[in-house]
Amino acid sequence: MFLSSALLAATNTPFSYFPIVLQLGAAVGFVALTMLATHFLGPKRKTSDKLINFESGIEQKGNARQPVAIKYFLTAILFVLFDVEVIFFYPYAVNFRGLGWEGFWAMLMFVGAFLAGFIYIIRKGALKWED
Amino acid sequence: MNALLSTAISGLVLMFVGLFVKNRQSIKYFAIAALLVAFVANLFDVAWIIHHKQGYTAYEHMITVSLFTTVFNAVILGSTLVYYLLSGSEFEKVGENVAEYFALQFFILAGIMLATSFSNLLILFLAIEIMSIPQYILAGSDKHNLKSNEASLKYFLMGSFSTGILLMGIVLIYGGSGSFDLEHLGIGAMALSPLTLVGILLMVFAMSFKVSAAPFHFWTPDVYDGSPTVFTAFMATVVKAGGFVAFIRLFQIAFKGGIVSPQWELVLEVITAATLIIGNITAVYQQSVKRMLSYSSIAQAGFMLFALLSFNMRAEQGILLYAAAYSLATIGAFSVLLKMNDYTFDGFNGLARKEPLLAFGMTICLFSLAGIPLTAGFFAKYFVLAAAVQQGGMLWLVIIAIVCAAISVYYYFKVIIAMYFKAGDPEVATPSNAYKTMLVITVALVILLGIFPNLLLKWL
Amino acid sequence: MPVQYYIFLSVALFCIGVMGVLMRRNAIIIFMCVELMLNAVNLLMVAFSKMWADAGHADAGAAQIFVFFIMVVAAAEVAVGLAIIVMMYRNTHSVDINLLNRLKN
Amino acid sequence: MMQISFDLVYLLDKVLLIVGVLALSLLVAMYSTWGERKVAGWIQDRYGPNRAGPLGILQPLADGGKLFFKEEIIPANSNRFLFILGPSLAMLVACMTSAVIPWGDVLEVGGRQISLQVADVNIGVLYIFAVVSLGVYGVMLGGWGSNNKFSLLAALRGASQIISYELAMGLSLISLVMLTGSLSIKDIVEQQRHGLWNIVYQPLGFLIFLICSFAECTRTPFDLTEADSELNGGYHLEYSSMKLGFYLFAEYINMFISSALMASLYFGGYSFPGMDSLGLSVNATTVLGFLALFIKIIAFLFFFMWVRWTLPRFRYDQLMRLGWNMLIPLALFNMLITGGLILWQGHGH
Amino acid sequence: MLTVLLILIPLLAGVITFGLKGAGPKILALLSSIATLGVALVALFQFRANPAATHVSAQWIPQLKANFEVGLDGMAAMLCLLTALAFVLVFVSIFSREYERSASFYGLMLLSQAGLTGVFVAADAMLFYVFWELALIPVYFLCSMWGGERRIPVTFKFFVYTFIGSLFMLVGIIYLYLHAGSFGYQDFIKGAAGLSASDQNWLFWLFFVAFAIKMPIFPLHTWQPDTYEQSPTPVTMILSGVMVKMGLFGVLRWLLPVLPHAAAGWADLVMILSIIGIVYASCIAIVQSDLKRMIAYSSIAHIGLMSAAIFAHNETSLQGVMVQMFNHGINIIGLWIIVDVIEQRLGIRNMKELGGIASKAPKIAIFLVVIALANVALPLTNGFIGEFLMFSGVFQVNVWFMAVAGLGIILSAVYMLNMIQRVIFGESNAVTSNVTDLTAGETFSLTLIVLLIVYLGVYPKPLLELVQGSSQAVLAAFGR
Repeated sequence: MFLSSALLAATNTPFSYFPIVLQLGAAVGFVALTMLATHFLGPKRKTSDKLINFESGIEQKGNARQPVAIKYFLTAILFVLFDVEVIFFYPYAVNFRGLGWEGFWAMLMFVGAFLAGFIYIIRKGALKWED
Repeated sequence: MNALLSTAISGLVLMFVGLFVKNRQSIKYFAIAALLVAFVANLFDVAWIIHHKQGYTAYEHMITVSLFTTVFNAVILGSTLVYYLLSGSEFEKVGENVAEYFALQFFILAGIMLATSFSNLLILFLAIEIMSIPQYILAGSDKHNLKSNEASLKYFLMGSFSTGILLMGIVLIYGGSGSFDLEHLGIGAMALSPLTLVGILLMVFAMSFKVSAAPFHFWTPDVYDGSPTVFTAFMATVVKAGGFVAFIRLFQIAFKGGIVSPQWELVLEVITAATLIIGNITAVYQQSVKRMLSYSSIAQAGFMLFALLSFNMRAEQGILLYAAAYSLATIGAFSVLLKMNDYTFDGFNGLARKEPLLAFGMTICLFSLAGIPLTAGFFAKYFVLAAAVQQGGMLWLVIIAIVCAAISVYYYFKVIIAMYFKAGDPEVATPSNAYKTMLVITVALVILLGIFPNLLLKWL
Repeated sequence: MPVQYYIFLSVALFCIGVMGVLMRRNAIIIFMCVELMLNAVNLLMVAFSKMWADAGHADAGAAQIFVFFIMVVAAAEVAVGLAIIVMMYRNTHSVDINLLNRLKN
Repeated sequence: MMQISFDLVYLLDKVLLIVGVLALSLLVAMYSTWGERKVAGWIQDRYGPNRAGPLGILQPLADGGKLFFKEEIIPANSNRFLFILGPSLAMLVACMTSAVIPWGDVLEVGGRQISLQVADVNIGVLYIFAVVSLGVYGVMLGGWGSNNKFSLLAALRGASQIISYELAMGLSLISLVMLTGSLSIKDIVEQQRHGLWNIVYQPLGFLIFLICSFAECTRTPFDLTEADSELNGGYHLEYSSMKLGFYLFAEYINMFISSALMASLYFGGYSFPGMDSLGLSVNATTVLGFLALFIKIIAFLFFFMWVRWTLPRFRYDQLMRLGWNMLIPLALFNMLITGGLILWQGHGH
Repeated sequence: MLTVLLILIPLLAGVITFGLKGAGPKILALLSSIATLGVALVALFQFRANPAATHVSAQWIPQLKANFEVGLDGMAAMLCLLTALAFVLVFVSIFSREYERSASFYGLMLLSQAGLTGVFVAADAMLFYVFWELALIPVYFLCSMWGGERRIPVTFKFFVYTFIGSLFMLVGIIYLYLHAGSFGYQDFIKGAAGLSASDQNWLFWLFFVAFAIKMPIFPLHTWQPDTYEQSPTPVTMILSGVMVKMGLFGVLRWLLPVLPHAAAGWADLVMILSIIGIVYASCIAIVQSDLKRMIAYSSIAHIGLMSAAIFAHNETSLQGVMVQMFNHGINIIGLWIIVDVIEQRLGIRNMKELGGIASKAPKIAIFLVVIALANVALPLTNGFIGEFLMFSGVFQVNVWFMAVAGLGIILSAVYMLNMIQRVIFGESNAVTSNVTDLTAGETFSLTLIVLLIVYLGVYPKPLLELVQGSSQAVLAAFGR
């Protein structure tokens, strides 16, 4: 085996993720097992009425997969952008004592840009859900 | 660098201006003012460099500003100024977000400023992306027009694809050399690792994509044709010139000389020849002037590639002049096109009788594109060809270029023939006096540069 | 692990991406393939960074910074690209790029 | 040979720990459902479950068993694969988050130190974010796969809500990271063990994090994804049997993990005041620590429930406005203040 | 300074003309052309007195070492005079006519005059090239806008031919420039001398193609008859009277002295081509029934002879060419004026439908006969001396060349006399009986031309003296 204890004890080698892989295996096993179990355990008396989608008891109309409000896409897009900006803060946060005031001012500029974009989208009404 | 900061901040400010100012006319004036500020800021840089007789580096050697950089920036900003003055009013016909359009263009300008001064591959990547991403948006800004949507999507997919290739090139070069810094790449001196070689090739391809050189040009006509015309004018001129400078900077500084040059020079020569031939021949068959101009922009790219192949002072002068001449002329031609209702050649029939000034302006611009003497385009072509002849070993390419220049006369003159020699009643928007004045100034600039290219070159 | 493994892996990923872009017809899938290409580059970037750091290069960290920038730019591209695809979808109810040949005529 | 056996022991440790943690999660989740109903009963002045076993203690088992034996219905119009994948993913994600939470300090068995943390990775906080953000797929796939209008709408709402609050959550944690200088949760807990709890330094950050946790778990008052009155049950409208169970369980497990996380990040985790001055053995301290953590978790769980039966549901626009227009700027502000103060105090802590 | 004025007057007048209305353009054009003629005459005398005084040099593009350098020598002075004279003749003879969009018409005419003059005076290759194109573009527009029915494709062909030619020349110029270090004429000669024989050989063709297209020389002549036919006649006069001289001038100024060895090496080939052209064009001219086309082909034949004489490169032939450049210009303009008159009056130019003009319009008849005879180089007309010199020059090189070229003279007599007979004499028909005689302006122009024909025919010495220096300068390059 190549898993020496020194490696396993360290927190910054690929091997420190090994237990996570183990846990993933366990979780997948659990989920799959349960899914199979419920599949075989439950009764199966399917009728076509039972298999149509629920629409509060009225006839089903059309397909559910229609274009939805653009707001949701907008939220997704904004999330992608801002999340990446947030991710940028993390390395800074970890090292920020070392970077001192200089780093702080630099980050302040970054926050400024972040806020500029933020204020812009708010003013632009990208986050208005009332209408 | 001043101009870089100035354009970037102006772009941000413009976004906010759009929130508070509803009068589109004043947004335009604001943009023009911001551009002037950037221009002046750039002049300070020029003055600084001339005074100290040397360039400078900034941001931890991320960018290097030289005289060429700043003069080129001046050309870019100047062309944009002309573009705003000529076509700035057309923005509001595309959609309601006028301020955003201006802001996006300012970001593109900031990208170009980076592209002219990068000295690190990271900045190259950023510059190219900052130039490209706003263009995807501008291409699709006519939201309800399917063609515009399509142009945008196509541009986006192709653009991001080429970005991927560019990045792979960068990372392979990094793998081979251990640095992103152009001057520390040292590829010329080092033994060539296969990583580096593949990297350079990938970068050639990616950059060819960006400047729409054949055979990576196929997206160009569709994108240029589909985009709102007023933005096509911008992407086909200023942005393209910016891309070229990045291309040239990259290959002249990083990959020049040593054992590596022959590896990519042949590839580039073939690309150049293909670009010239395909661009010109296909342009001949176009029925729409807008599409013809798109193909012609490919053809012109072929000429600009000459500057890339020949590393000498003349090539620098050539690309500078070419960028100015080509941008001015194309911007002028597009501004006339914008007044037209029908973009086909037949749509121009009889324009000379109805709007003699428009026809005259268009003619001079087309002359310049075709490289007829006494217009700026002539000396532009002259300089790049002379650079190639001086470099030597590329005479076959020069001959191809000459033949292609002759072919180009055919399709450019088709417009002139339609305007002057054919009868018709074209549908054309009545140009305002301000526009007419500006067109005359543009034409005057084209001719002035055609007679005294020195006005521009003396700065180098 | 030798750096070659990483090179092989990311070149393979990259090629899968390229082939996907060239062969698939669905705009979203093409787009995902592009992202795959970018991430292949990211992977290689980090691998090379480690390689040069082991070789004693002073600024080997630059590649890791580069990865951050690629991520940001990719995010920006995602934002713009999604917007474009949504816009397209709303007008045509399709994301098949074979429909994109109106301009040819 | 020594080497291998040694490592096999390590492996055994980990496997046992993982099984333990998973079992604990499930158990807590199960009994949370019971607890919830009890709390509801208490707050609303009624009994709550009291038939199965004393105090209805066997009720969760009965519920769970029932779900296994219900018919599994997959609507004909749905996308079968996605339909099954949705709840599986939700459950999987819920099970994965616990991997980086330190459940206690080390145990000493046979001269070996066994950490009560499955994996002490140096990016623990980021790991949590990465895994939690996968949770949105469970919601989205379920809603989309069902091909039901209510489900889809609920899923979209849910996804928007989760990703929106993730931003604020991420931002609020940055100030914490600035304070601790580490992303490892174990480190963060250890720092609190030797100093004051982070809640003292980061009250605002904690508040934001707390609110976001509610939103992330789609708990009332942010449970718009399943708003019964308008969406007939939300994204899992079409689900039945254990697949529905998974969604419900996942929610409670998330609640449990959120509580554990909040306890670890802001309330000292397994540490408690005076922990090191008791003079007990390592193992005893660890067990006590674990109990302390568990008490904190229970307290948070109770808080979750308390809120549920107290506050009304937000309107969707209010929800989004709170997330974007309030929490994000607040978190940024908190971050700047924290950074400024720390630097002003001259790198002190 | 006078040399600059020669270019500047038409240039400025041309630009101003675009903005004028009504009769303004016409008048301004005439005045400016007369003024230019005056300046040309003064410049001629200045050149006779002090050649160096005609040189003007100013910095233009220092990066390229391209200067605005102009100056006169005998040949240039003569050709400037011809240009100035030609425009006066044209403007006078069409003065009574109304052109649609006359501002553009006269403006473009004047611009092309500036370009033509510039070509003749330029002593800097870049400048030469620029003027070369400047002369072309206005003519292109003139032909395309005011020409005949097929004008658009025909003129475009003309334009593309010449443009391609000049692009080749441009490559040549670039190449030479890189070796010479500047665009100056003298530097070019020096720079080219250092080139290898093979370089000189292909450079020769780069230049020669451009000039040959302009002249035109067989087989590059195909644009010419169509263009002459379709162009408005005033433009045809300029084209055939002056513009073809650009090609000849180019060879004499920029090809022979710069690349003498290559020129000597290729001389035989060029002469053969030229002579084929003579015979070919003459034969076709005989069978033409369209007046314009016939004259166009006759022009090809004449130019062929001149080109052959140039490449004979001995003093006799060169002097003959230079003199003939002037005389041919005068004669052919005269011919065109008359053709134009006939076409304007009768609306036809098919010789089969013409006839009997002499009885109705004696003045036309007289002028036509005199000019036609000058064109076939009858002794005592101006055409004679040039052709005589050229023949003797060619004879010195190769007697067979001369013999075949001599055939051209005979053939030209055939078609010219044929034309006179068909147009002037014979029965008048329904159309030709309506012919009216010349207007005052036309009479003036034609009288002037006839006077020159006779004067230079009887007393060619001033012309010969004028070009002597130029021909010697060319010969000097060959070491003779």
